[in-house]
Amino acid sequence: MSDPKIEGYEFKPGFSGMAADTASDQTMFKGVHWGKAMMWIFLLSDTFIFSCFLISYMKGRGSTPVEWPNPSEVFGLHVFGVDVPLLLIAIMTFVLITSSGTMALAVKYGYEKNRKMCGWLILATAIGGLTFVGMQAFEWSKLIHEGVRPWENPFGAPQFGSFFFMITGFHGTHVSIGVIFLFIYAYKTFAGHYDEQKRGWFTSIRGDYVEIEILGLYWHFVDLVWVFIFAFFYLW
Amino acid sequence: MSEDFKDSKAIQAQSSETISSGAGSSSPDLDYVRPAEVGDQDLYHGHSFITKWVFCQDAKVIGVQYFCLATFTGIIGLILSWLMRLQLGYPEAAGFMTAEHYYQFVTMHGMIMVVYFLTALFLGGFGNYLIPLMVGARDMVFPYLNMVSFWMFFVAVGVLLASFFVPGGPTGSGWTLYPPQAILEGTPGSGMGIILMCVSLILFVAGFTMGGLNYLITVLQARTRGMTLMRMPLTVWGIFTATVLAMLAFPALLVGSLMMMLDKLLGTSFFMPTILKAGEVLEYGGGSPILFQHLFWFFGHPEVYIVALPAFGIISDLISVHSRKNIFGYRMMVWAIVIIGALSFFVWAHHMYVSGMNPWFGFFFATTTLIIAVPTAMKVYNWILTLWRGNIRMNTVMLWCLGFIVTFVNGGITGIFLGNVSVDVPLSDTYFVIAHFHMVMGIAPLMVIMGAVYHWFPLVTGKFLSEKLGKWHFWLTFLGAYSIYFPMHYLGFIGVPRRYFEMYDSPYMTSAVGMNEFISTAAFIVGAAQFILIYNIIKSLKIGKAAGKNPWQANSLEWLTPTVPPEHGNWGDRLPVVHRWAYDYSVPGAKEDFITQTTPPSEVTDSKVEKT
Amino acid sequence: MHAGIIFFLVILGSVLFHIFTPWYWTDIASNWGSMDDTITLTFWIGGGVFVAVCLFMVYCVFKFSYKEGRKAEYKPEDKKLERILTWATTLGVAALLAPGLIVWNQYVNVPKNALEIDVMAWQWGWQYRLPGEDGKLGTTKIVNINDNNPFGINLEDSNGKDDVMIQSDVINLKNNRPVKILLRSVDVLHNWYVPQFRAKMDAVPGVVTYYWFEPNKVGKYEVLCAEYCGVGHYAMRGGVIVQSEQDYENWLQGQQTFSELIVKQKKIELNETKLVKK
Amino acid sequence: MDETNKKEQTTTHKIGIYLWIWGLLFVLSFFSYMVDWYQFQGLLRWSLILIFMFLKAGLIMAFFMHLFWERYALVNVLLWPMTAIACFIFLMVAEFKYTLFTRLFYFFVGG
Repeated sequence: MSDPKIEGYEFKPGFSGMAADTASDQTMFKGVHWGKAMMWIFLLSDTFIFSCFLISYMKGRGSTPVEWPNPSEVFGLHVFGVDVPLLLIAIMTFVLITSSGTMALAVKYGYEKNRKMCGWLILATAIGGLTFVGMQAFEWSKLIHEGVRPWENPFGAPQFGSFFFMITGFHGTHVSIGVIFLFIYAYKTFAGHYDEQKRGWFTSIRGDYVEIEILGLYWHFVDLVWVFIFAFFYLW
Repeated sequence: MSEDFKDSKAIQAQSSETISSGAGSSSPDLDYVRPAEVGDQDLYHGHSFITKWVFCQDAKVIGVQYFCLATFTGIIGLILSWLMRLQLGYPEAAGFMTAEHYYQFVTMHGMIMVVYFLTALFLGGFGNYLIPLMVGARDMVFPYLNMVSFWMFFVAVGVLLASFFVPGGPTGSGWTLYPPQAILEGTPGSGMGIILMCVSLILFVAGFTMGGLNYLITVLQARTRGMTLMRMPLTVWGIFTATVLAMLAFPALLVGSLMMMLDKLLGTSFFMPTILKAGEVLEYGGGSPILFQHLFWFFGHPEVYIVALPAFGIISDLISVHSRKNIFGYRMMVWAIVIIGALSFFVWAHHMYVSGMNPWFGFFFATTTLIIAVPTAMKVYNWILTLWRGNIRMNTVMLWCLGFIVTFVNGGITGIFLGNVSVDVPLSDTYFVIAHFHMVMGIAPLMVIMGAVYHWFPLVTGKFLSEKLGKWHFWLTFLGAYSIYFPMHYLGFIGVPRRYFEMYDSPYMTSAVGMNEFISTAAFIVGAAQFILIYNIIKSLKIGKAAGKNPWQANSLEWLTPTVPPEHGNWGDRLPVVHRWAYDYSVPGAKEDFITQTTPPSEVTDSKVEKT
Repeated sequence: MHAGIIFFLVILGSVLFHIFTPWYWTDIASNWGSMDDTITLTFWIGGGVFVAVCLFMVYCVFKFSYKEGRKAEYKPEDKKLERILTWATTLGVAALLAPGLIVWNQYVNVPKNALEIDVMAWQWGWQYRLPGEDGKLGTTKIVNINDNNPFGINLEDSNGKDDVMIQSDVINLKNNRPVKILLRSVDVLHNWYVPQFRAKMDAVPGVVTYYWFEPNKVGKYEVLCAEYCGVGHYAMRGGVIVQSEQDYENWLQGQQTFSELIVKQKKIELNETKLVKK
Repeated sequence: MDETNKKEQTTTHKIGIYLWIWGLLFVLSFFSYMVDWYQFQGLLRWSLILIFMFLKAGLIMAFFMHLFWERYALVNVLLWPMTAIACFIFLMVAEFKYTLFTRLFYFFVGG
């Protein structure tokens, strides 16, 4: 967020600020909560995981002489007698973006210590995520029904199925973990754990609304990854 | 629960102080350090045996746990290497060993030593113990996560060792686990063995990520007052940069393992092209084995530096302390560590010059690889220039340092052979490679580990290790290891390929039988010599000389705790305040030949300190 | 003191070992003498640095061993010295890199007149295929491989008909004629490596890799597999016979082409069916 | 862990900015869907996909994840490692082209 005030330390903007922050004592990321910094670094590491997946996908798709199925057709839906390309994926994208928006607002209200609003928004995010996972399950079952398997694919290169299930599966796992935590955090918000700084169940860390932002970072990251998967897997 | 946190209030008082602890000094301005940004960390203090020693959240205990478990797996790796050398040197005595066994031992030895021994020991062991102490933190920033990290590592080791007992035994695909052979019949342990290996690696990566986040955030966000990045001891820099590499490189290993597991279990074809096996075409097709190699080495090369950089850092500190001289060119050393770390992500395919990848990559990777040689060479120069005009204590620690310099320079130079693309062609996949990487990332880091053990043992236990035993240990290890790996390069020149179970019928190989016997004998001695250390530790714990505070007259914070060995929370009531870098040794004008990091400038006004 | 002496002896021993070693590379039998030259160059520069650094270290041990009351020099940095060392190292590294890249450039660019040889690797053995009179190898597919078509040549590819098939692990080469080794594998990674030729490359299933060399010494050589390929790796040998043009032609005459093989197989099959009918 | 920051309560951003970004994301997603709907092909398709993708990713990171308001120290730490990924991508493009070439040449085309 905007620069905090730190006693005895003058904030400089831009790159000179970066140099000053880096050269200063105690902290490099001024005013950034430990947990938030940790989540950022974790997301960086996770980015490398997804990058490796997508790079493998690129290499696999690029080097197979067998024809790659047209995703626009494979993922199309037949509704009301019309073939709509990528309809389900489009809806999934909108659902995930919606939940990302509610999460961003939840973070905002969390910092404003608006317990009710924050809790409801987290709950909405969780439900959005759940919807996404549900739709993904539907999509998987549809493809499996059509004969796509991790090891084979009636539409062309067998790698299509392999990469599809692996990458969306890994992303779906991220979403599911996120949903579980969103529900827990929604409960903790409503129960007022962040207002009264109640200690965490396992970690015994004092509760604080910054945890909402940390979870928010994770959730936005899941959305971010979907943006890339949507572009590279479904549109390309 | 509440009494577990009882100290926290007392400790918190310090965050409201604004002026440094140099009370009563003549000029407070000189000693001014700006106040703490963040309140004091409140720690969970365990009371029961379990919370204190088993599921412990104290980074120091976790460090020791990591150290012990890594050493345990390391001993298994050592025994495996004995068995391999027995086969290579005295095949008639190793009649019980089949080729399957041999390849399983090769694989497990490699994987254990690189990942489960060296990485875990340097980052998990030394990192956990030293980072909070050296940057002046009370503990790692997330002690609970840190504890889970160790227990994940524990499970990973368990899964790895379990693979010795499954049908088919552990995987025998070489530590690089190259598909297709890793998951096909014809390679030992291609069933359960390789699956357990992949599972174990994934667990290790997950566990390590938890620990790694802790190390990074502790260094970045939890330093004490006055501790800037450029005042940190190089040990912290080395471990920190290595952790950054680990966080960014392990994902590739995780992805590679996962995809290989899917190839094995679900029959996907990520890495599997069409394969004809025993006259039958398998149900794979279209995959690319080279993709795995890229993923593996995208992890594997940074992994080399994950092992090397902490060693670089630690050795710098040891040399500096024991030659009573500041490390020469500290800033250059820091930048060299950072540049080596950054470049290590752009050189991975120098392991793949003859792998059949796009041949034009050779130009790119040879260039980037040799660029890395420059900062590495600068580090070597700075180590020996630190010795120059020093006041060198020739104790066991220093011997290990000197041994490190010899073996590291030797291994570094042979690295230039292998990194330079066309020089690599005749030498790759021969014993030259084995000799090279054992010298540079086996023996050299081992020298550092040993030096570090002798150096920090008084801190951890309050007792000195026996110098006499230490010298025996050093000379047997150094001379033995050098005589294993130095002649081994020449086996590579002859052209003896690696991973050969036996090849005594080849015409030029017969000339090297004697050498193999010699190497094996040396290997047995070196391995046995390591038990001197274990004996030394046990003996010194019982009847060792008491060390007292700061026995080496070092400057860095870990020696300046109120109690030795440091307690949970490290610093008692009050966090230390840092006024200078960790290398103010033999400053002209100072009374003693060291000025600790916490000494305020007003106390040493006479000394001519150049860098702070 | 003793430590310094022992370290000195280790350095001295290393140098002496290198000078007097009976174990050194085998006599070269191909055009890749330039690789040996780059190794030698690296040896001189690298070995020089190794000896210099270690001797400097030993000198420091002798000269600056601990003396009570002596104070070490205090000099955090020496910009000039560091700059000189950086540039000197950079120069040295560049001097090593440049010839390496030049040789690699030769290695990846195959001369026009090179004879192509298809080396097919499997667990655990080799077999070879030469282009016939058209000078072109036929395309292959692993799924085509059977007893009648041991190389999996595509039957519709006319280039493959006259390919010479050598179902043996020994291949004959013409002296002083560059060969382009095309490597393929039907199962796992392998590497066709003759120490005397210096060159090597992995055989990777699913793709075809290549390298080239020019044998220049008549003789018989052992082929080793240099990439780990399962339990039989150490026993996966082959052979190369480098011979004069005349001997080579004689040998080549005795080999079978793919179409001959098919004809022969058909005859056998016909005979078999006749036998069955009888 | 209890970081009783002496800094003042962080000021939050106006709700308008979130709604704006939210709306933009919907619009961009709709556009990228339209790329498929109208079946643009070739270079146009790729560049449109990439532009929309990076715009969306940038908006999420900059505003939803607050990177726009973070200090450069954090932003740079997060973005520089991407050069390693970029290098990996770049080289793997060269690699898959080479693999595909040898496969087509030696297994299909010949000559």
